[in-house]
Amino acid sequence: MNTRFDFVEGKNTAWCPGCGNMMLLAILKGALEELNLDPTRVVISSGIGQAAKMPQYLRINYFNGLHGRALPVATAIKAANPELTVIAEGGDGDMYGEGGNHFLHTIRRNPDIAHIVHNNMVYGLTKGQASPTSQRGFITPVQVYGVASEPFNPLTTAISVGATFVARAFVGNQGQARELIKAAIGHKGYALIDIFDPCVSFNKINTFNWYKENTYVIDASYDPSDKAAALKKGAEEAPYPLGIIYRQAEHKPTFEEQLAVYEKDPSPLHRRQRNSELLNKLMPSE
Amino acid sequence: MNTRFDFVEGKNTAWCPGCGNMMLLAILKGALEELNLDPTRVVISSGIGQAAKMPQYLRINYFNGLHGRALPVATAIKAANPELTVIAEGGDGDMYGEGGNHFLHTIRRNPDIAHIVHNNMVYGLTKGQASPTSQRGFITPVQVYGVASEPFNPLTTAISVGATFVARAFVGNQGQARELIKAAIGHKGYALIDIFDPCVSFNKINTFNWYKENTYVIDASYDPSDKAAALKKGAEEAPYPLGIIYRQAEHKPTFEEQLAVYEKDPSPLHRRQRNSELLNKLMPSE
Amino acid sequence: MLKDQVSIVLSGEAGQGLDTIESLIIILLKKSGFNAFLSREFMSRIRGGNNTSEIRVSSEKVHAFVDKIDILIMLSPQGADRLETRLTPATIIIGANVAVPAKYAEMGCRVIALDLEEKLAALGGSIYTNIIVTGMLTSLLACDDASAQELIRSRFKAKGEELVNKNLVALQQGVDIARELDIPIAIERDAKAAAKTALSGTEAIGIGAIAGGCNFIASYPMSPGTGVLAYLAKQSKEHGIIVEQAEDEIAAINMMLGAWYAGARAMVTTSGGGFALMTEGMSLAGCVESPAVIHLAQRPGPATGLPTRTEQGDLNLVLYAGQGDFPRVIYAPGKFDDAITLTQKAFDVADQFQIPVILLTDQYFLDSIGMTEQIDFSKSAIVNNFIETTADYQRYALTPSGVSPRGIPGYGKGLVCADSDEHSENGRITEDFAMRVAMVDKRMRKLDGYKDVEPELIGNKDYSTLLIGWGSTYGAICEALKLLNRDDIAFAFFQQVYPVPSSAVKMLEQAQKRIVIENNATGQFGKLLEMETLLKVHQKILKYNGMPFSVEELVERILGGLSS
Amino acid sequence: MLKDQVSIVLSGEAGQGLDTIESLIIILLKKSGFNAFLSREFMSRIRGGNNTSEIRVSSEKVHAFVDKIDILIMLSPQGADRLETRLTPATIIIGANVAVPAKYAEMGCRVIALDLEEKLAALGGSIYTNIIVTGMLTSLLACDDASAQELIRSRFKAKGEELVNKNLVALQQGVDIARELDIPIAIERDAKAAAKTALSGTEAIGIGAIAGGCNFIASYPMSPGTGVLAYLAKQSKEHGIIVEQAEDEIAAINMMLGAWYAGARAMVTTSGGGFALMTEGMSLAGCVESPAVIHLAQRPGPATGLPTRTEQGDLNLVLYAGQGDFPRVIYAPGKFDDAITLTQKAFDVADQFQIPVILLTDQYFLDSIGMTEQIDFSKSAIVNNFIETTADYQRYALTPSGVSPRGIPGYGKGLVCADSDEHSENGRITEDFAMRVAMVDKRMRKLDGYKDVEPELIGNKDYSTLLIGWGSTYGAICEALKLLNRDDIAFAFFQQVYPVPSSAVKMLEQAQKRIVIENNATGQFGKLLEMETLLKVHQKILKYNGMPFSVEELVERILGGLSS
Ligand SMILES: Cc1ncc(C[n+]2csc(CCOP(=O)(O)OP(=O)(O)O)c2C)c(N)n1
Ligand SMILES: Cc1ncc(C[n+]2csc(CCOP(=O)(O)OP(=O)(O)O)c2C)c(N)n1
Ligand code: SF4
Ligand code: SF4
Ligand SMILES: [Mg+2]
Ligand SMILES: [Mg+2]
Repeated sequence: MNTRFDFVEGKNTAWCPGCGNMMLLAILKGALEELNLDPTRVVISSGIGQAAKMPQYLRINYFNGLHGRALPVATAIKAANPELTVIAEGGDGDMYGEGGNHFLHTIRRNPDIAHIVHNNMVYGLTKGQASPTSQRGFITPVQVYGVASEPFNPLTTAISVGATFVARAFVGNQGQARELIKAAIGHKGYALIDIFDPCVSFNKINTFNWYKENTYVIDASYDPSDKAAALKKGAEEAPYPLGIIYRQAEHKPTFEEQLAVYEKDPSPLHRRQRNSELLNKLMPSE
Repeated sequence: MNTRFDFVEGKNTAWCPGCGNMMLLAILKGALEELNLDPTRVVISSGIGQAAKMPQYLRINYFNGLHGRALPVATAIKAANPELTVIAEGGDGDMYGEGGNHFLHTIRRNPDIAHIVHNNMVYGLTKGQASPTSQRGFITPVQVYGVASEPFNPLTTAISVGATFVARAFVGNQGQARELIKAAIGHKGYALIDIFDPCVSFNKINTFNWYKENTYVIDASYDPSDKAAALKKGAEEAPYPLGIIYRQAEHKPTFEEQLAVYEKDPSPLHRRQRNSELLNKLMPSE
Repeated sequence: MLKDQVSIVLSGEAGQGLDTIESLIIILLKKSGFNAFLSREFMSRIRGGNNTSEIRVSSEKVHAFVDKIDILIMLSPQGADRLETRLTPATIIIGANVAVPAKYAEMGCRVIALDLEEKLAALGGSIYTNIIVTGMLTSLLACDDASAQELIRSRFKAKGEELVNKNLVALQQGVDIARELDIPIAIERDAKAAAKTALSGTEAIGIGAIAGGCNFIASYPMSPGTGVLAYLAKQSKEHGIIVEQAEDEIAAINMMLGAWYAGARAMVTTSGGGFALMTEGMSLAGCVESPAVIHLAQRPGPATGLPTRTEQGDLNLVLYAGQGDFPRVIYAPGKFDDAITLTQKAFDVADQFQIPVILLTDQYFLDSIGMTEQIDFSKSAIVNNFIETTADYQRYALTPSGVSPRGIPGYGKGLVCADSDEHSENGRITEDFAMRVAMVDKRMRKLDGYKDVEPELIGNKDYSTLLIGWGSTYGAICEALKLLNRDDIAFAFFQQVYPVPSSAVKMLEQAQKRIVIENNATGQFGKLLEMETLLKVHQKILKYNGMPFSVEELVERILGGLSS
Repeated sequence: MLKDQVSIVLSGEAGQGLDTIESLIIILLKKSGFNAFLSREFMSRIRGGNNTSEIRVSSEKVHAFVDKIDILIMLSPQGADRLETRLTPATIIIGANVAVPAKYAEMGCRVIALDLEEKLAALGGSIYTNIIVTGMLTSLLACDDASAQELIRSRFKAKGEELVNKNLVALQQGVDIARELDIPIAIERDAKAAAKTALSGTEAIGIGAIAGGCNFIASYPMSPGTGVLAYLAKQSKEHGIIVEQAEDEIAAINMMLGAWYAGARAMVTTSGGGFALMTEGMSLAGCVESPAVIHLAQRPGPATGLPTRTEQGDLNLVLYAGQGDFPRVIYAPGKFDDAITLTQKAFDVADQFQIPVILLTDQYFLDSIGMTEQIDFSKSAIVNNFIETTADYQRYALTPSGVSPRGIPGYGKGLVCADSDEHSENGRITEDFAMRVAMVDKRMRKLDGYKDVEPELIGNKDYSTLLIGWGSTYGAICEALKLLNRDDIAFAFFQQVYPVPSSAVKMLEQAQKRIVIENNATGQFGKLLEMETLLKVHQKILKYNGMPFSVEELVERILGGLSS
């Protein structure tokens, strides 16, 4: 499918042949296209990692910043200009490891951004160390006797911290993944979508087939607005549920909606002028 | 009560008269005393803040490090010498704000440490800004129009991330608080105890009386080993439950238990010797 | 008779509300047409301990801390011995309902022990002590009674008529008490003083930021940098500023960069330890070529150090923070009007050259209050340097100046691709060796077009000895120079500490003896000058106990150095 | 006939397994008694792109990268044009089942296009190309056939008999192919080479750490620093090392400090961006007076920069990282045996003086493989500097040396109170001004007792021109110096870059012309020398495109500089 987000120069990606990111690139382009967005009005804030290279291969605005720091950047972009569609994107290491603190506090703020995390259960770019989502026993050049820590569950954590949209996708289920990304972008407020996305080079355990065999699509009868049920659903392991795990029924005020600067004037900061008269009053002579 | 942990020189604390930390000091001393611990074999790793000053007023070993960083320090101390009793202590800003990422990943590691967090819903030492646990609408010199973010719930978050002991105490309920601290220290593995602890100078909303009126002691019939129930219990607000919210029934291997270095030899690192013979083999001549 | 100037020290505990007295008396002094300067030192605690404030009133402009205490007003018995070395037999000590240690009388001081018990009981408690003392100061310093009453009224208005009246009574009691004490002070008024604004260093930075068009601040609280965050929060609605308390300093600097990227004018405020955590973010600003304004309020390190004290120990830190080479500018204002204009300029320079600009202040500077000339900001417009992009926009277009026109997303037809990896002109990752070199060279030449804020030379132009200072030591060195009254000595004051301004070499070369004066342990700026000029600094006058230099101390140490 | 030395370059894609060839051939060369040096450059990707490895074999010791390519073996058609400038008409180009661009033949190169299709099909796939090439190298370089077979056997043993045999066949095919090519190479063997160890810079740091008693490492992966973490992980059980991947670099450095506090000997490994996040932790080490060993593997910045390339751009960063003043030591080894001994020493110095010690390496250094003299570690015992505490133990006892005996918790009767706030001798918070000064002075004088690792002078003692280098440029500068063959030029090599060693001034003073050679954009070490010696550096030879200096390039640029 040709989309207005195709970046021709970047046809040749730095990803390995067969990498899940390639599928995700197509899925994301499709979602953006179907949402009918204007590339010049969308920004991707990404970190560093294979996942975080995503915007390099899109015709889109981006801020490709530091490993782990895409969320604060995205929050500020959306706050400074609420007219933009803002996506934060990166890997499991990027977002849950180095960036774990921002993960918690961005959820608490609830900016209107979509948060796309490529979860390959490994550090791809740095050649195969464990990530926070790596499973117990996973052997790597650093975890030579296997991972000993509890794998991080981004879904239940996000729900516990107050996220109002939490979903899980798998690049092998393209249609659903595209719809979930669309729903996440459409959601008013912070929306997490954790996407299973195999790394063919460094994760020989959690392969495409492994994900295929260890996931299932959530039944249509499931009510994602039931928080207690969502916490249970999100905690399920092998098979992992795919779909919207939690979506709060009521709207929760977003970060931008609560900013005093937009109370009377919705225009983004860059269209505003300093008020010299008010400023002069800060130096009263009496 | 006189205890072997009394630090005479430090009788005069830097805390405000009426500060909850004063009560907590007494409670902690009582708990340590009743556990019959040897002060030279206990270490407190603390951050920076009013809460984090705690070890200054105890006859105890301490590493009073950086704001937000007590947990990695504590983890390493326990790992390097599992014979020590290790406590990490600090405030809600210290542990859930600046130190939020360590909070998540320390739980995943499950070192055998007790984690004591003084929760006064405010930044005391820096004079009254909002903390992650400050309630919506709380007005401060920085949050001039009131806190707009969702308050952080350390209890459900810790459970979601895999903690096996999670408790909430209130300094106004001294007996229970002491018992909970004892239980946390006694627990094999990471144990969180979040303690309501009023700041008389900067939190005029969540006062001693407020906490008193907005908390209740969990009924003895409650089964803390039921995770789903614990997630519900931990999510309760005003009145907040006091007691053990969650305690996993089965033992979960601790960080130290899984370290290869202790497989055959339990002695702490400082009693070991470099093996020159093995070392020479790292430079083979053929 | 105290004629040219007087130094009054208030000594109390944290939580006693010295700041109430301070904030009232400083405005009162200004309204009454006096030059005044107030400096504060306090312990890292919220209640108790011993804090002091020094109020200097002078017929001439004054902007420095002195050791000498003419009048000591004790509001608490705590820590009086800390002040002992600053007392002389001429010192008058007033115990405001506090017993003054006997030894002070023995030292020859005039001791006045006021028993306020009855008065306070009648008024309704010891909190009225502050207003009684304010009344005493009003009278002692010959301030306007009417202005004082006016001030009390507006301060307590919100709390109701009864409280206003009680405080007016307390004020009058203080006035009456002081009148009977017969303490002769006769400072001349300065016609210009009344037209000035009384403000603190913190407020100066805050006003400068708003003047610079700041409309976004993200920060994590850390003394002594938090004040600027609170000031901007207070002004946020009126001036349209987004104020966010970040979860940590890393988030703060990344938010700032995101905000600039999206078209805001953003800053962070912090202290050394917080800035340390921003080190990687500094480098990010360097690579993505983002404007950035960073206020670093120094306090003594290393690590947590002395959280509420003062030092100039973080110059080296900001000079080189961030992996790799990239340009930056560092300002260190010495007086409050400069703090305003330099902060404003910081935004412009950051925006124009797309670089981080750092403002270095310290606890002493921020917590002092002084009189500042008014500024008419309508004369300095904000020029937003971003452009409307065209479809073929390239964020990192190679230009002769090294500066590429800065687009922002959503304004124009182009894409704005900011990249922390090495990139080509369009912002996409590259590993091309030639492009890498071109990008490094581009970034490094950006400052070629920057015009230095040259050092100020104070004193005789025919100097052979040159005192060198930067930042908050300005006032004390100026005053010491005046007292030294020698025409072989001058003072070179650097408010731009990096890059070392172009005229520095000449200024330094002329001197046979170069003396740096710094509030740190190693003479960091002296070292920088030596590196950049290869001219030796002959002597260092350093102080690092957490307190600022006093004027007297400087006079003594400069003289001591000259004779050695 | 290539007699003294030959430079063979392998060119392939990421994921093709060049490292298989590298690791086999380097051991084979060593076993066969050759001096060899292998250096690598690669793109930031896991598959595809173009990576190359240069294998130099020489009759004399060799430790540098050269531009010149005698034999180019292409394993992929990708990126061949990147190498064009390094080819001469004398270059032999072998396409290993890859079409060689026609223009190379036109340039006069001898082009050998090998069609391996059939062989590979028979063997079972293209993965055997690597072993065929290894066989070719075995023959070309006149290595021991038997040793080669032996190596193949042990390498593939675990994968079963069949695979061993197939690989042996592939090896032999390579040997046969090369024999027929008639490429005359006749490097002399070096009797000493066979007794050496072939190891990489990464392994050298790892071995040095274990030699220094390292039993704890916490780090977050970051190229090119991760290798040391992986090396210690591999050795962890045998050598009793706790290895933990931290959630971020901040956790890593705090874990390291916690580990030292509890009696471990700990380190971190990282790169510039990761170190940036450790800045506050550095200051913490300074204040709590903890030993700390930090390995910083440099790569080009700012920010993410060029993640897999090389640079020496983080010297300034480590020099001043951390708020406030406190002492530190920085080493930058230039060859692998020094890397081992300096890393070992880093632990001892850190422990003895209770300071952070930084090891500065870079991608080029770490990823290169060379031959190193064996070291007998039984001769250097570990001295743990902690003491058994008594009941009245004071962690920060003021001593003439500034170093206080270091206790650890749980060993002895005392309490060990480490404090990041300013503290008194027992480690409790203080705001006492005199104690503050005493503690700053104590910390700052600790290095008075430290003995510098003096710079090495290479070349004629009567030099008038002095080349100055540090870290990984060592080998290339040495070789360039030799080629220049002039007795007016010498080379001062600094492996201790900070503090600037005491003998530097003298060494620098003697020269009329001082030339720094640095793999960065601004000449950071040159600046440091100027600051510390006030002696001007006359010229800078800098490179910052992400590649190391080649020997030829240095010769040319040094000569160019001399004539200017
Ligand atoms: C501060 C910092 N630390 C470490 C790195 C090195 N680094 C780059 S990507 C990465 C992890 C990649 O894993 P993940 O985020 O899961 O992305 P993936 O490559 O698997 O898609 C790391 C550790 C860095 N760039 N910056
Ligand atoms: C890196 C860093 N950032 C900020 C600070 C300033 N700081 C000291 S304590 C504190 C917060 C105190 O709040 P909390 O942790 O809740 O402890 P409390 O004082 O309320 O007990 C802050 C922000 C610091 N010391 N270091
Ligand atoms: S290493 Fe893994 S994540 Fe990275 S590009 Fe290759 S397959 Fe994808
Ligand atoms: S400010 Fe609050 S937390 Fe701090 S000592 Fe005072 S009452 Fe306690
Ligand atoms: Mg990953
Ligand atoms: Mg708190």
